[in-house]
Amino acid sequence: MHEQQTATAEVPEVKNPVESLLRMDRMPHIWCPGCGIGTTVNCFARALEQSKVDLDKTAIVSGIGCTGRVAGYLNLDSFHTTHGRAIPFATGLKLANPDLKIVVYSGDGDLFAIGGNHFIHAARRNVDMTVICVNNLIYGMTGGQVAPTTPVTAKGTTYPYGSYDPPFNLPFLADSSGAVYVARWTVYHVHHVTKAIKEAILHRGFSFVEIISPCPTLYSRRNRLGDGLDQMKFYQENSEIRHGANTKDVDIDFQKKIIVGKFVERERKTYRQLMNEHLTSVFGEQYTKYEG
Amino acid sequence: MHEQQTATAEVPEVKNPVESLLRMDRMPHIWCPGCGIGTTVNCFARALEQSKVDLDKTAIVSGIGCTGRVAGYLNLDSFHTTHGRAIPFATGLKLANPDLKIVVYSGDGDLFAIGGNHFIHAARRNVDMTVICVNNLIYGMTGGQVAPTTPVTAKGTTYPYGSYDPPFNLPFLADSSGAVYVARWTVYHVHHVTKAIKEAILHRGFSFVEIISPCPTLYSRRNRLGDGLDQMKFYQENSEIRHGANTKDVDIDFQKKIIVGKFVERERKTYRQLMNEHLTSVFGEQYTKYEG
Amino acid sequence: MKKVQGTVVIKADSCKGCAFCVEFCPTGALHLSDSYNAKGYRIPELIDETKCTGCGLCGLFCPDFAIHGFIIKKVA
Amino acid sequence: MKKVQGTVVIKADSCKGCAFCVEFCPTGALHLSDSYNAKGYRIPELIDETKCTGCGLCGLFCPDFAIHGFIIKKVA
Amino acid sequence: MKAEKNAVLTGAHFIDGDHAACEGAIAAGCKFVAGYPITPSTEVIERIALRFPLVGGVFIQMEDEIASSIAIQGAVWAGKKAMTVTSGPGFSLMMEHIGYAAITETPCVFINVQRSGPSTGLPTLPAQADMMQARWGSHGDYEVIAIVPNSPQECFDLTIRAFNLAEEYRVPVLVMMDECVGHMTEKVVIPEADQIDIVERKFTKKPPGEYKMFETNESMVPEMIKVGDGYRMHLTGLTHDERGYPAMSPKVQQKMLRRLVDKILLNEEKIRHIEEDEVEGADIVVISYGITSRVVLPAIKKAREDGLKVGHIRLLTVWPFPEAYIRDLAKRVSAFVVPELNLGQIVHEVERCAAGHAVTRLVPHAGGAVHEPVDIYDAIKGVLEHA
Amino acid sequence: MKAEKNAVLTGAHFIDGDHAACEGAIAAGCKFVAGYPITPSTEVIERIALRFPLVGGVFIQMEDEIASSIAIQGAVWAGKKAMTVTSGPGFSLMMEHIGYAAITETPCVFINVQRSGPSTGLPTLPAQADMMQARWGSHGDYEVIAIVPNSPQECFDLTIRAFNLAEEYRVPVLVMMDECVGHMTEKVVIPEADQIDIVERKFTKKPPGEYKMFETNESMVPEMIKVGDGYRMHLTGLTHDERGYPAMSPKVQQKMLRRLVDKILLNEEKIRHIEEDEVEGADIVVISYGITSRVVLPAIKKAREDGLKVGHIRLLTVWPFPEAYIRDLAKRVSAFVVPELNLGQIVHEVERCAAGHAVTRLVPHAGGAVHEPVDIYDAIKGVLEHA
Amino acid sequence: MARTEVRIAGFGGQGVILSGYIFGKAASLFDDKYATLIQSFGPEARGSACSAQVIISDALIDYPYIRKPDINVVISQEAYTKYGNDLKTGGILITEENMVSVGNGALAQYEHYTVPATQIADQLGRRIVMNMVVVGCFTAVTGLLKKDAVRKAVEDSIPKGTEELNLKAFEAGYNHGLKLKTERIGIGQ
Amino acid sequence: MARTEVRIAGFGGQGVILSGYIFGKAASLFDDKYATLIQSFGPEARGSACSAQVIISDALIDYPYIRKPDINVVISQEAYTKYGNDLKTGGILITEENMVSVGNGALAQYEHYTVPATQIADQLGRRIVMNMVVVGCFTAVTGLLKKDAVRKAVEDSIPKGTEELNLKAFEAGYNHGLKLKTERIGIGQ
Ligand SMILES: Cc1ncc(C[n+]2csc(CCOP(=O)(O)OP(=O)(O)O)c2C)c(N)n1
Ligand SMILES: Cc1ncc(C[n+]2csc(CCOP(=O)(O)OP(=O)(O)O)c2C)c(N)n1
Ligand code: SF4
Ligand code: SF4
Ligand code: SF4
Ligand code: SF4
Ligand code: SF4
Ligand code: SF4
Ligand SMILES: [Mg+2]
Ligand SMILES: [Mg+2]
Repeated sequence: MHEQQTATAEVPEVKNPVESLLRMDRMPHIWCPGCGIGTTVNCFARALEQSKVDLDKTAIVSGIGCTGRVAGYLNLDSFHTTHGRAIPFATGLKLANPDLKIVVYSGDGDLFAIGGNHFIHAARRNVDMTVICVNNLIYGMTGGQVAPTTPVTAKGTTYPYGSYDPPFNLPFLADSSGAVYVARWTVYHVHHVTKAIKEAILHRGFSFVEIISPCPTLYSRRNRLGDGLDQMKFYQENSEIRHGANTKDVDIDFQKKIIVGKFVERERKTYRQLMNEHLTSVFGEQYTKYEG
Repeated sequence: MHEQQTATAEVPEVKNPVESLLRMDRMPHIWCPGCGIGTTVNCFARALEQSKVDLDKTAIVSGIGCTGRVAGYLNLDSFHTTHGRAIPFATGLKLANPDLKIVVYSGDGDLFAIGGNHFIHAARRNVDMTVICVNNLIYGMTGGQVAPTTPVTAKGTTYPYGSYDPPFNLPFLADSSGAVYVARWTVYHVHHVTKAIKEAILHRGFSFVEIISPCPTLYSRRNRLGDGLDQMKFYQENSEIRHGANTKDVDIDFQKKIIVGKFVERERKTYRQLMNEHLTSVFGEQYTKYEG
Repeated sequence: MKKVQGTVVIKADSCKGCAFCVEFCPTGALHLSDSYNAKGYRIPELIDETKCTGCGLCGLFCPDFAIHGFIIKKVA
Repeated sequence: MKKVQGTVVIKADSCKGCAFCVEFCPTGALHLSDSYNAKGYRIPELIDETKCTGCGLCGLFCPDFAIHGFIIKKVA
Repeated sequence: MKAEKNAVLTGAHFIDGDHAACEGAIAAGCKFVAGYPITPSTEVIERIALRFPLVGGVFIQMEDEIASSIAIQGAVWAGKKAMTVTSGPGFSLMMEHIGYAAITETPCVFINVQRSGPSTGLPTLPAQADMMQARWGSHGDYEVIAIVPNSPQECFDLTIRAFNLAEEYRVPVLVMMDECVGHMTEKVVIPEADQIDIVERKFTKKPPGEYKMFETNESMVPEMIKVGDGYRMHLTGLTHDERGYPAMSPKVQQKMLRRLVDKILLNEEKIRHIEEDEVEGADIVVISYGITSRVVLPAIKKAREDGLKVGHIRLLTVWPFPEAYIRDLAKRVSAFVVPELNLGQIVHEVERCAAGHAVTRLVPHAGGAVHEPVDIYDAIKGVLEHA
Repeated sequence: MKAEKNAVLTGAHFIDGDHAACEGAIAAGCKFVAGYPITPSTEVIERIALRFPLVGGVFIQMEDEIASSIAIQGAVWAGKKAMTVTSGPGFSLMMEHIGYAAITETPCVFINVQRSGPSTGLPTLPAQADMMQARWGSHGDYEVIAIVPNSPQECFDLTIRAFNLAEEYRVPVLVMMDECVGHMTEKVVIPEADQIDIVERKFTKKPPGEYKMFETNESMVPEMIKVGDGYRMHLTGLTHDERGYPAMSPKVQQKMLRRLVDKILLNEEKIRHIEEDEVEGADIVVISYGITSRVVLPAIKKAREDGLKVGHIRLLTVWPFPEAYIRDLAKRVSAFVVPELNLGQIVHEVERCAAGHAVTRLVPHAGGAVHEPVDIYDAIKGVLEHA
Repeated sequence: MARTEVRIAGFGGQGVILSGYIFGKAASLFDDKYATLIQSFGPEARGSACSAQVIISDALIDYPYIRKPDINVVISQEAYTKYGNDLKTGGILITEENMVSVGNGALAQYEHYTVPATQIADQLGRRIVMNMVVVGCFTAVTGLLKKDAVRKAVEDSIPKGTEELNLKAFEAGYNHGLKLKTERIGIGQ
Repeated sequence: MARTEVRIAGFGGQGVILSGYIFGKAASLFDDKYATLIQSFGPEARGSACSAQVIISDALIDYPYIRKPDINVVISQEAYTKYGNDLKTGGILITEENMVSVGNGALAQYEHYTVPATQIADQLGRRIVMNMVVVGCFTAVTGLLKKDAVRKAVEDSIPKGTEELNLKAFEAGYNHGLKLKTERIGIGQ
């Protein structure tokens, strides 16, 4: 109703391409001004489109958090589960219907604090799914507590004098647990993010895309880093693309250089492949896969 | 009462050195014939003695499992907690009284299945404790189900046709999570185990010793690998000592070569050091450490 | 130089004034206008219609799905 | 050659006959005897007292804390 | 619908309760089991692991019970029937996800083979001390169905019933076995597949545009869909409206919660599963469930021989509690005797519903064994003396 | 013992319930807090994190609630007073460790700021629907103490009481706040340190050889020790004997469990914390707790103005339930009206104890807000009409 | 004074909650009254409408939420849309002059004051103290709380070093309010 | 036949549970009786004493545990120490001849049979079938179950390919038992 058409009159009505993937009846979304989560959704939408997967057979699973709300805004079969449990839910979904494409889309706290065990186990098993982590280095939804990704010295409400709790190096953890595709980008890298998500979705097995993202309301404000745009510019200036970097070397320090790139890309049989091959070798014809 | 003195009469009564560290009133223990857990206790007892730590200030924390019973047999302040939760219990113990030496002693399932998240988080934080994992490649206490360490094709009751669930590489996981000392030995390597435990205890920070151990009753029997002694001989013949090996390369395959050695030894400040230094830098004199 | 002519559609109501679009438009075609929307945010507008190539980057950046750019005609 | 003379003490009741001690005694001083303990396990014994160096390895290996070796005298 | 022929192990078997429950699940059409070993329930998943490759099911041993209890819900939304199996400590870890299943109305089955607690307790010995936990263990208000078998045969039969009720009411159904029943081996007769009634999932016939996730008619139970069918569904553990979208208001909460609770409580009579023995005309009625319902029998027999008019009610479904039934009965008898392998759980409900009309006497037991029948006998004999 | 001077923030403050609870904990001598953020409880740990470096406490944000709820128990055995703080979903995850604290008799405090459920529900809105979970949420039999404040001032006062009771009875004490009280800012008066009574841990005076972990006298509460004092203690969640060693028999179970339960239930009268208002001579008694105990006041006032004889009982300690008290009262009044921010929890206990002597009427509320006083008023007016 | 219900509504970052906090603190710590402050939480509130509810009373406050405010302070347009009209008849409505356009609806049933708080704050040099201007205005027009008590509460609630600026803003608001009040009395009765 | 309580006790690995299983199966599947088998579990049992309890009855079995067995089968010394003496007066005690020494206690109150099961099994070539010898002996001396039913249960319960050996062991045990029984009848009555 307040729609303001800046474009000239003769312009054909072209829809924002992300809209077909959104539940427009749920807009506006809850995210703050300058929050990076919405931008990742743009990238995700394009990646999904480019990957040509069947959208009716694509499910998205989120945990709880600001990022956890992504599932609810996407016009796909979508699940807003419990805090930290998106991955085991997705494991059930995938194993019960192998035809589905499964994307887990959640926050750094959700996936790596309370959910850390599920992450490493699903990676170990190589369950075929893509995990997208919007890493804003903080707990957004609950109001800015430190996450296991918060850089040392950065402030969160639970470490108000600055954190002294050393964070995970997520790509290294993913790598050591067995993920077959591991990439990190920042929200500034919209094209790279899009490409990485597309590659991750098309790469069979457990793939992981970490997206460093601004949380202006909580992380940036408390740490006097300006607004979302300031963080975006920081990413622009301080990211170093280093494809194939040893995941050991990609730690993130407070407001220091961020190594981004595609770090791991390898082939491993998925849990389901292993299962089917093994049980076929044991039972031959008798083995009854499910029709799922 | 059935005590059989094979030694000649003139022999002075020399006590088994492990006994002073055992609750003899709880012997005999529950472990099966040929089970390796008892042997690790011998090594632990010697290591503790050699390390000269104050035994009255040493606490041992176990989870649940056959190995979890270790705490109950050791004549130290000892805790038999809940399944998977030895590490967070130990974290509370250590942070609340920094003068204590803390050893977590538990099984592979306990520490890495249900307890995996606590392991990686405590390693990340570098809480000063030593984690000893008796890795028998199986769930002993509950009767031989696969663990996240069970090699592919090995049988467990829950993967009765052979496992197709790829296991963790524990040293790699420990390394990527931030452990400062990481070693793996088998129960056959009694001297190395002793030394590793001693080093781990004396190395400040989160240290990890994996001990591959026979479970004749469940793992070996179901997999037709003979008894405990057969497994010990297998370790003898198939272990390769490779100190400083890249933890990436130390996967364990079913009845294949086992790479053992000291893989990681590095310095990182402990959680408590970081905390005290940081808060002192913020508050100076005003910072009140606890008297713990 | 410029091969195509583009433009943008802005949903002023959705905009939260983050200026991502403005900052990262490769041709500098946008600026934050002086008008506020109902929520009190300054919304972007095209400074110069001819600068826009319709590359769509503004829409890819916009976290509020409030803007999108597209090509309206080829310029020979 | 042998500089010391050792021996072992065995708690027959605790032994579970795993033979770790026998197998890994560096001097082959032990063997599993033909006598069973109350639980039905064959227990080890010294084959030859003079072979034992009291190195204690049997005790380090024994998962049941049922044996331990020690030095009784130096042999010049 | 009838059971799938090639999945049902028709015939007479000498198997334990855990194995029987496994066969019940398979007969009921269960195709996905996620579990984590724990005594004394492990035999259920061990047998599942043996049998599933031959009947088209997938078993996965998850990293813990939390993962197991949510993985099954993923599988349900992929269109499968699914369950998980555990015992006390694992059951405690599943509490959050019982709540999630309740609010999302995800039909699924939880088997809890009760052992003696609290905490690690006596892992290999029986108790019935998770009965209140089954009803109240997750935060917030909700209702579940809990059923309690007393023999391997019933482990088979009632596990099928559990799956059927789960589909009928879209609710988590808890099979509250105990170590004694789980580890007891008896004859179990498995009928022909075509003799076994199976409740199919009620998938909607509405097309995507018209269907709403939580729209209901009088039945109070919404129709289901599954992932991949083009409905682009959304499911959330937040308070949600008929579309399944989060709607953060007390009004929506009231509407949603009321239906979640009413669909069970108002159907209590239909769900009710009770066995009565000589209840009409009884002075004293023994109320029992699970293994205890066998242990009371010698005591009741003896008391009857003494001339007492003793009736017996066996609750095969404990939750929803047969409130109306007990209220009514309380007016016609003098006393209830309630033996439980706990220090007093279901007896609270009995006493509440007795409302002073009938004396209510607990016969407690700390667990680790079953009652001595003589203790129950003494309670029957004594209940009216001090009343 | 009195509180530590430099820890107590003496004076009048305008703070919310969460912050007040934090100050209560600090005043009570709490020196270790492990927590995991969750609305609406997070403010408690946030303030702890701010305050602890200055009062010699250690706060750690753990990886989840499971870890938090066991880390505090480690800290207790290291000799500290410790607590964790959470809300519904996190509380569900803590259930296993409430049982562990109960069986190991580890004194510790759990704060649960109740929000509306089940599952994620309405995270920022109040409810009182975890009340039964507080009592029954872990597997097996056990007893806890649960206390319920209705204002920031009480959040302060009762958190101190919680720590004191935990030490007195060696039991986990649950402070069952709710979102409304937690997020409500009011005046809180913090007395001088020397006006605050603190129960110290009862460390044994016996030397290592003589001391047994779980030996008790009539008090039923064993003396404690701590790690590092040379006792070489052993603690287990298995059923254990007086030495603390696992002892796997029904007999030991009976002895251990009976004491765990009796040390609370037989001391109920001592633990009891009730406020009465015009109960003598009342026809109708309103029973309330927590925020609801404020919401009922206008309704009661109005009903009294109408000439009804309405009494009011406020339960500041809900568990152990004041069974004897209510049983006795039921005989002297005509009706109980029980408003709760749930669909019926504590009302079950009231109704049970009323035993038909007094009509018992629930005034339910699905949560997300508090009652309209008029609904409570209507219930008071109507309760005797259809009785 | 009986129970008085106050709502302050605006959007995140405007200092709405702090304003409510100051009223409550003034009443309960410095003015011998009871006060209960409740803030509306909710993830839906991120960056959009937010509000504080303050109840001030001479007696213990039982029911803790406001039903129909006696006083409504509105400082954003969105908040006005949401809350502008649920005031008690005869209640006091205070709006920010430049942020809120009340349209030409009939506001006759309210005692309506507008305060150009943003403008005044800008003149003082920092827009961030806009809320203190509002607090001052509130104090003057409602007369609910002693001026001194509110001043003290302001001093007690703001970051150290900012006292002067904040108190200036408070006084400016107060003076503006006093003027309005006087005018109104002139006009109204 | 009323309720008959049987205990089989030995140590892990001796096939104690399987023996109990065979009795129960024979009774309930092949002999028109009711049977309930319960095995003692417990971590404490790892590698040491273990036992199976079987109740066999013509009627539905209510109380599922045994109180005082009518029949006690004991095949290890440790088990004998633990369970040897809690048999009902007049009950049947079967012990393995070489594994169990009953001492020279007064066993007069029991009907006592010994079977050199290990020896017989060794003669058959595999000690592992010792338990089948015991099962056979039990069948003969107790007369509780039809021989055919037990044979069928044996066939039905053992790994495929081992039928011949197991049945041989069963028969050997049965014959031994029959001999003892005959002798006893000769002696006793
Ligand atoms: C069991 C449980 N514990 C805690 C919470 C509270 N909680 C909700 S979201 C969240 C963390 C969110 O952080 P993150 O995953 O990084 O997501 P973000 O909001 O930053 O996108 C927490 C702790 C919860 N909902 N459930
Ligand atoms: C919450 C919970 N889940 C499951 C169990 C059952 N359980 C006890 S020990 C164990 C695994 C033991 O394996 P491991 O840690 O490898 O120890 P081991 O016995 O092999 O030494 C399990 C699953 C439990 N006690 N608690
Ligand atoms: S709080 Fe942070 S992460 Fe959450 S919506 Fe706002 S900016 Fe984004
Ligand atoms: S079951 Fe395995 S791990 Fe456990 S005591 Fe026996 S041999 Fe050892
Ligand atoms: S479409 Fe491209 S050129 Fe046009 S405004 Fe957007 S970013 Fe700039
Ligand atoms: S990126 Fe979107 S929200 Fe941000 S200023 Fe541009 S249009 Fe507005
Ligand atoms: S002490 Fe050494 S030499 Fe002697 S028996 Fe033992 S291992 Fe052999
Ligand atoms: S190692 Fe120990 S248990 Fe094994 S045979 Fe030797 S003495 Fe016996
Ligand atoms: Mg985050
Ligand atoms: Mg193991």
